[in-house]
Amino acid sequence: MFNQETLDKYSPLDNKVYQLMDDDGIPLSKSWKPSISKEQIMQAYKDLLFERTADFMAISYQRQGRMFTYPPNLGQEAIHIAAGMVMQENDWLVPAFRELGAWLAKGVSLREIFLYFKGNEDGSRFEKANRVLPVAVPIASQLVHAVGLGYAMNYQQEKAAVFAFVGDGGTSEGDFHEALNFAAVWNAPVVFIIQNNQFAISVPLKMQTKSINLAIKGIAYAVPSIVVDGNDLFAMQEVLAFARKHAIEGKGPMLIEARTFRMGAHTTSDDPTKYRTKDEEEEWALKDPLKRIKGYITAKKLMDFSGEEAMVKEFKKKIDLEFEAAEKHPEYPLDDVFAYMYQDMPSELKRQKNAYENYLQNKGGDQ
Amino acid sequence: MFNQETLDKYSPLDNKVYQLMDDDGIPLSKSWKPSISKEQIMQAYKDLLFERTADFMAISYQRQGRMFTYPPNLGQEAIHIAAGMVMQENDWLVPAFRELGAWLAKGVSLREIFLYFKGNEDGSRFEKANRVLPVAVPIASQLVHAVGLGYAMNYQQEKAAVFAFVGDGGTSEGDFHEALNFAAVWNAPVVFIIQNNQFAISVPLKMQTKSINLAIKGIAYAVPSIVVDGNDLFAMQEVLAFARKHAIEGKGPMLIEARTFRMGAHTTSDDPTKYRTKDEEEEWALKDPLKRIKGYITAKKLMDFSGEEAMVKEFKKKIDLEFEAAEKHPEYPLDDVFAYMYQDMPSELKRQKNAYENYLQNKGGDQ
Amino acid sequence: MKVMNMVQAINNAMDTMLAEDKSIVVYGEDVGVEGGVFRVTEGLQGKHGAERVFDSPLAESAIAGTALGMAIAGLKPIIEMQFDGFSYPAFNQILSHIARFRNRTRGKFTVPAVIRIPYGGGINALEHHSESPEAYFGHTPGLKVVIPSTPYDAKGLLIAAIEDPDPVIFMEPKRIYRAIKQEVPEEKYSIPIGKARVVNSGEQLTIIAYGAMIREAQKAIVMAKQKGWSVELIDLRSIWPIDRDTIRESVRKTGRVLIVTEASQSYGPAAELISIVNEEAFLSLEAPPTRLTGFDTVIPLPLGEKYYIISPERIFYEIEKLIRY
Amino acid sequence: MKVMNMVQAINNAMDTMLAEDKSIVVYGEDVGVEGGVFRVTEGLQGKHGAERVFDSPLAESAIAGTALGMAIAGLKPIIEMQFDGFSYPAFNQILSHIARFRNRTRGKFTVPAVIRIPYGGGINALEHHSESPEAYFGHTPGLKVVIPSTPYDAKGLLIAAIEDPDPVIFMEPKRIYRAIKQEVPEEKYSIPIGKARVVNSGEQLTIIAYGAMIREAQKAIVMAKQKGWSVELIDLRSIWPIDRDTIRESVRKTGRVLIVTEASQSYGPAAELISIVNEEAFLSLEAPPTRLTGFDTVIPLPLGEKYYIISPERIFYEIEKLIRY
Ligand SMILES: Cc1ncc(C[n+]2csc(CCOP(=O)(O)OP(=O)(O)O)c2C)c(N)n1
Ligand SMILES: Cc1ncc(C[n+]2csc(CCOP(=O)(O)OP(=O)(O)O)c2C)c(N)n1
Ligand SMILES: [Mg+2]
Ligand SMILES: [Mg+2]
Repeated sequence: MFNQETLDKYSPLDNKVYQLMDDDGIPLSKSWKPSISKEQIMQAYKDLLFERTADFMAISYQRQGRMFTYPPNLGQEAIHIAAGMVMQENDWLVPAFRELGAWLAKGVSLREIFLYFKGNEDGSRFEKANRVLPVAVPIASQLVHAVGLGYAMNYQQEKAAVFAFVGDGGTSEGDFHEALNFAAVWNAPVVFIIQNNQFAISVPLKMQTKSINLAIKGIAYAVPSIVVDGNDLFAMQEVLAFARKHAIEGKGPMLIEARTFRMGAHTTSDDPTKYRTKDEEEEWALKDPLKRIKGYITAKKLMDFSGEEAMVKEFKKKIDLEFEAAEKHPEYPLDDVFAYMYQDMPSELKRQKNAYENYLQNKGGDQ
Repeated sequence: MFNQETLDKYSPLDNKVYQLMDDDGIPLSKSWKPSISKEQIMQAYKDLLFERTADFMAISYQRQGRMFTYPPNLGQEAIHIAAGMVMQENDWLVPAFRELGAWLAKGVSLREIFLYFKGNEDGSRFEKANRVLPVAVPIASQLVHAVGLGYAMNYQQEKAAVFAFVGDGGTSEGDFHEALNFAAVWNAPVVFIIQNNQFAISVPLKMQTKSINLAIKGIAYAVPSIVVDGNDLFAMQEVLAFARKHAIEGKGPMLIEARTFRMGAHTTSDDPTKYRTKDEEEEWALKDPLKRIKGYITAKKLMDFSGEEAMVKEFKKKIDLEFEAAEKHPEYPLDDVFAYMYQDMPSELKRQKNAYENYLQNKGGDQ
Repeated sequence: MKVMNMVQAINNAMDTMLAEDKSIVVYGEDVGVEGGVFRVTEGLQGKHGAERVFDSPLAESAIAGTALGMAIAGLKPIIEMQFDGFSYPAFNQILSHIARFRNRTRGKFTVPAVIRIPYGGGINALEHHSESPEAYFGHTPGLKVVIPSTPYDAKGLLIAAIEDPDPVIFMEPKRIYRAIKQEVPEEKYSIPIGKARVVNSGEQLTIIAYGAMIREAQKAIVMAKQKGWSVELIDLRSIWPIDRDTIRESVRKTGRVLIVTEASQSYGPAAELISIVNEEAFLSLEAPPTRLTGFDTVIPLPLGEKYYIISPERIFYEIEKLIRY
Repeated sequence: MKVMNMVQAINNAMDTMLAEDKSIVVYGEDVGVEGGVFRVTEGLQGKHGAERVFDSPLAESAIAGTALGMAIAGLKPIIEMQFDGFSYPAFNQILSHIARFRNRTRGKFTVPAVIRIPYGGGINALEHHSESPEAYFGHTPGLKVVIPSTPYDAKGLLIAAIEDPDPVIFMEPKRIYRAIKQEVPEEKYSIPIGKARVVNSGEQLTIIAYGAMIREAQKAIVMAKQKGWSVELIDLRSIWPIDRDTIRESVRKTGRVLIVTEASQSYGPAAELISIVNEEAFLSLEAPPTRLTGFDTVIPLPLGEKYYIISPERIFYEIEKLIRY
């Protein structure tokens, strides 16, 4: 199991990837045993399958014109599911925008996620989820928020960690740098997770940075850092669990590069064939995180997958219900444009709202 | 002499300082020989003494109320003089604001520097100096300019390097990160020099970052980096000369942490006794770069210093002349507020200028 | 002549200038291989090489700041901010440096760079993809700020921006990127920066607008015409400098003025235009100069956007109020 | 009552609130040990501890962004941007996040942070140390922007800002930090944000100003009084929201209005005020509402600053023109 000793021996300069299973889900070491129970493994498999199903459905809703832009998670789910297993109720989740499974694990409903991507801020209210920040669109800007949360956890003497996500592209932004540095200086309990999916829209990693990996960037701040196989659910789970412990024990931030691949498009308006090869895609398909966890389960004979089709059907029904609930969400009222800008609506906003209402009232039938 | 092999063997992770002389100017290794001539050493000593004298004079002009804020260079001069020796006519100098000797070496006149700190933009026109950017006040923002210059040097196939300065505090800004990363990806011929003078105004280095040194930050970008004794003129000269060669040979950027100490105040409006101890100051006084180069010269019997007083007198006269020239600079005309905003003054600016001129004309005698 | 939409016209302008002037480089996020998320730079890398048209790492402050360095060294960078809302990380570089280097160095160093920014709402986008930040730039001395409303203008103004010796913020109303098709000459031409265009001449009221609002205003004017009202429409084209002459002439004639901008109201672009109207035509005013603008709110996500974005109906409603004043 | 200058009043406000509310933290560059470059936070670290009053690394984007995180977690951060010109690197965090988190999350997460910014010219400073960026903030939905002109107001407004459930940009006219001394209560009091103050009542003309310009306007009004002219002076105090009621009432009475701001002209704060005057009192106007502002130039270095900064004489000159209109 990943522990302090493993970390102490690890250096990102060696450019090694922390990995527990091979591409087929067979453990690399005979002596290794999962640190999670069989039930948890089965649950993780189901959650991953659910995320993937929801993701596919989302894309198809989008294609049907029932939703706007949507960023697919395909291929990166193990990271999200592992984070979901590790995060506790009082931990904070600070997402970028491609962490579907992690949001769900924290209690965000699919209905809300769909609602958000349909274009309604109500989808970011997260009625039942605590301590989840909304999608952060401006790349890397969320990382400094995470550090502020971390400072507050220390200040309030709460034993809680902050899980902050960013993409490989995001590591180029100034806010990435400032966040890591502040987190280190403040000893903030933040677990930074880079989802290195090899691309920032069309820009490949090698045009993003010259460094041999992204975990290496932690050295600049004296933040312990590690490259993990992001498609290896076990490896991710172990490292994240360790990082959480590290954080809440007052040992400060960690930086985790989860190496993965965006198997789908950047968003539903993107066409990856413009900038990457089929070969590359096929190579990474071999490392599909779902395939790998299924390989493990099969090898260990934990279950057979005869029920999978039925389960997916079940999932789809549930997902459809959530989507329909999002579609049935009340019409966006004019009020909502103004109501949430400030706690008490300033008279200037009332004035502007009134003017609009007067227009609506007076424009009559002919326009 | 510092060469590729020295660099290859060096790792900032070891936290070693590249240093050639001890605190008294005695070479640390018997086999080491300066790579610059005696004449150059003597000239460097004189330049350093000149910088220091000009700096003291500047502070006294400021105290006399003849100049506004001024940032003293005391203790950091070896870095500037070494850079001055290394930079060639076609190299670019991208200063922060505490590099007096380097500006002078590139041909900026003291008159201009005084004029600038007296509060006139004319001081940044640099009439005889080529390829020197003006003082950059917003911390670290200049570093990305340097990278743009570097890109242009590559694009135009010029064999020229860009020498870009920043302080220890400046390494915390996002622009530091973005600049280093862009420089690496673009293989830009930029020599980044961090003047680590231990403080950012009142904030000590240990509150600025948790990393053991600042050169280490180069690892994040695969930019070769090194900690150099910034008060050791020889060490600085060797490393900078190497970095320039590295750059113009197409090997890309380097990052040099010049470890030094700001012996004076942050600016003439700062009082360091509020935030640092006498002990600290006295410890660093032992490493005074002027003292050390004089120690070397004395040990090697290159000259005696009997003429120093006369030389300083000479310097003072010259400096006074430059200052007086700055004081005699024509009064700031109204035109200059408007004339340089655009190449052709837009009619809107003409209108605003006219309105002001009308006011001047019409206000009459009684107001 | 070839018929082009605005994307094609802008692409063509860059293509034309890249071919003519070797000092021009084009870069930003995804502008190289991908040809830009709106395909505005499509094909340019293939034609002019990856040293001249290329992807940068994902960092707007550096994109802007390096452009300044390049410009000082004699290049003419055209950079892209991928969306309006992502120009904010570059503000310090734009406001503190790009806008000021000429003045700071008394003309020794200049920054003939162009910063392209697709802007504005109406495309059903995520947050930060629908902003109208032109007032921030307009309030920043040292910049010129240009916004075309047609493919023809887009090409001519972009070429003028590229040839301008000073930095130009070139804002592209993404909502009409592909909405208007027009004959656009394939050869080089330019339209002077700072000159407004009278789109429609009229007698009773002046509408001042720019960008995507021109098309909406035109629709409203058709409606007004049915009522027998004669409305003049000025396309500002340049947000700074502003063509006071054209505004003055028009408002002195009509006595009534309506400013239409998508940007939010307080301290927004419309306020400046109202001030200019007061300064230039106070005595001619027969009704209060009026502004129809975005609210002082964040522009809502797609499902709420309809309230925020100004429709021809709302413009017509204000026209009517002003005419009947 | 104790006599305080503005630095002392602001310090006292923070001291008072730090003592009362353990969720308040104060940080920024040099605000801890040093007590701030203007000594505004002097003594606070000693009194309230280094966990509550502290120096941060040198990075404005992170200073602002971490404040958002803290605020969401229940703290009340008061952060300092060391000078006006150094708030620009924090723009993305302020504009895209701090101003919007409440709206984005439909009220779930709120940002009761205060961003203190010493601003404005007149102190013979280097470049970037004399800026008036209030219009950038005023144009940003989701922020409140407050500017005091006296020690008394400074304390009362800062306490209101700290207690405000939404983010407040608190801009401090550094030029008058120590210029005005006034009796200031040592106990807690607050002044509502959004309410202007009539500094001087008069009949013939209304001057609207704020910050350091109030004192200059007062001097001009003394000059005007000698001519027998009666001038009303409104201290806006709050840049957003703007107190339309006070403006309306005054301009309807006087019919003449002069706006005085140090910020540059185009798309600047004065334009908004002129628009409001048009909207609220068009029919009462007897002369064109006029603005006296900084130029559309970078504020010059100290030796040229005299041209840019508005003197009582220039205000008087405009008063005279308006009165004689
Ligand atoms: C500040 C900023 N600049 C540009 C964009 C436009 N944009 C959206 S996603 C993206 C690429 C992000 O790449 P990465 O960080 O690797 O995350 P991924 O999409 O691969 O998950 C870009 C450039 C943005 N959202 N924010
Ligand atoms: C963006 C920005 N923030 C704040 C300041 C104010 N300031 C001027 S110098 C300074 C400290 C700089 O420290 P360092 O980089 O170590 O350089 P040094 O002064 O020690 O040479 C600060 C905070 C500034 N000039 N620019
Ligand atoms: Mg990516
Ligand atoms: Mg320093």
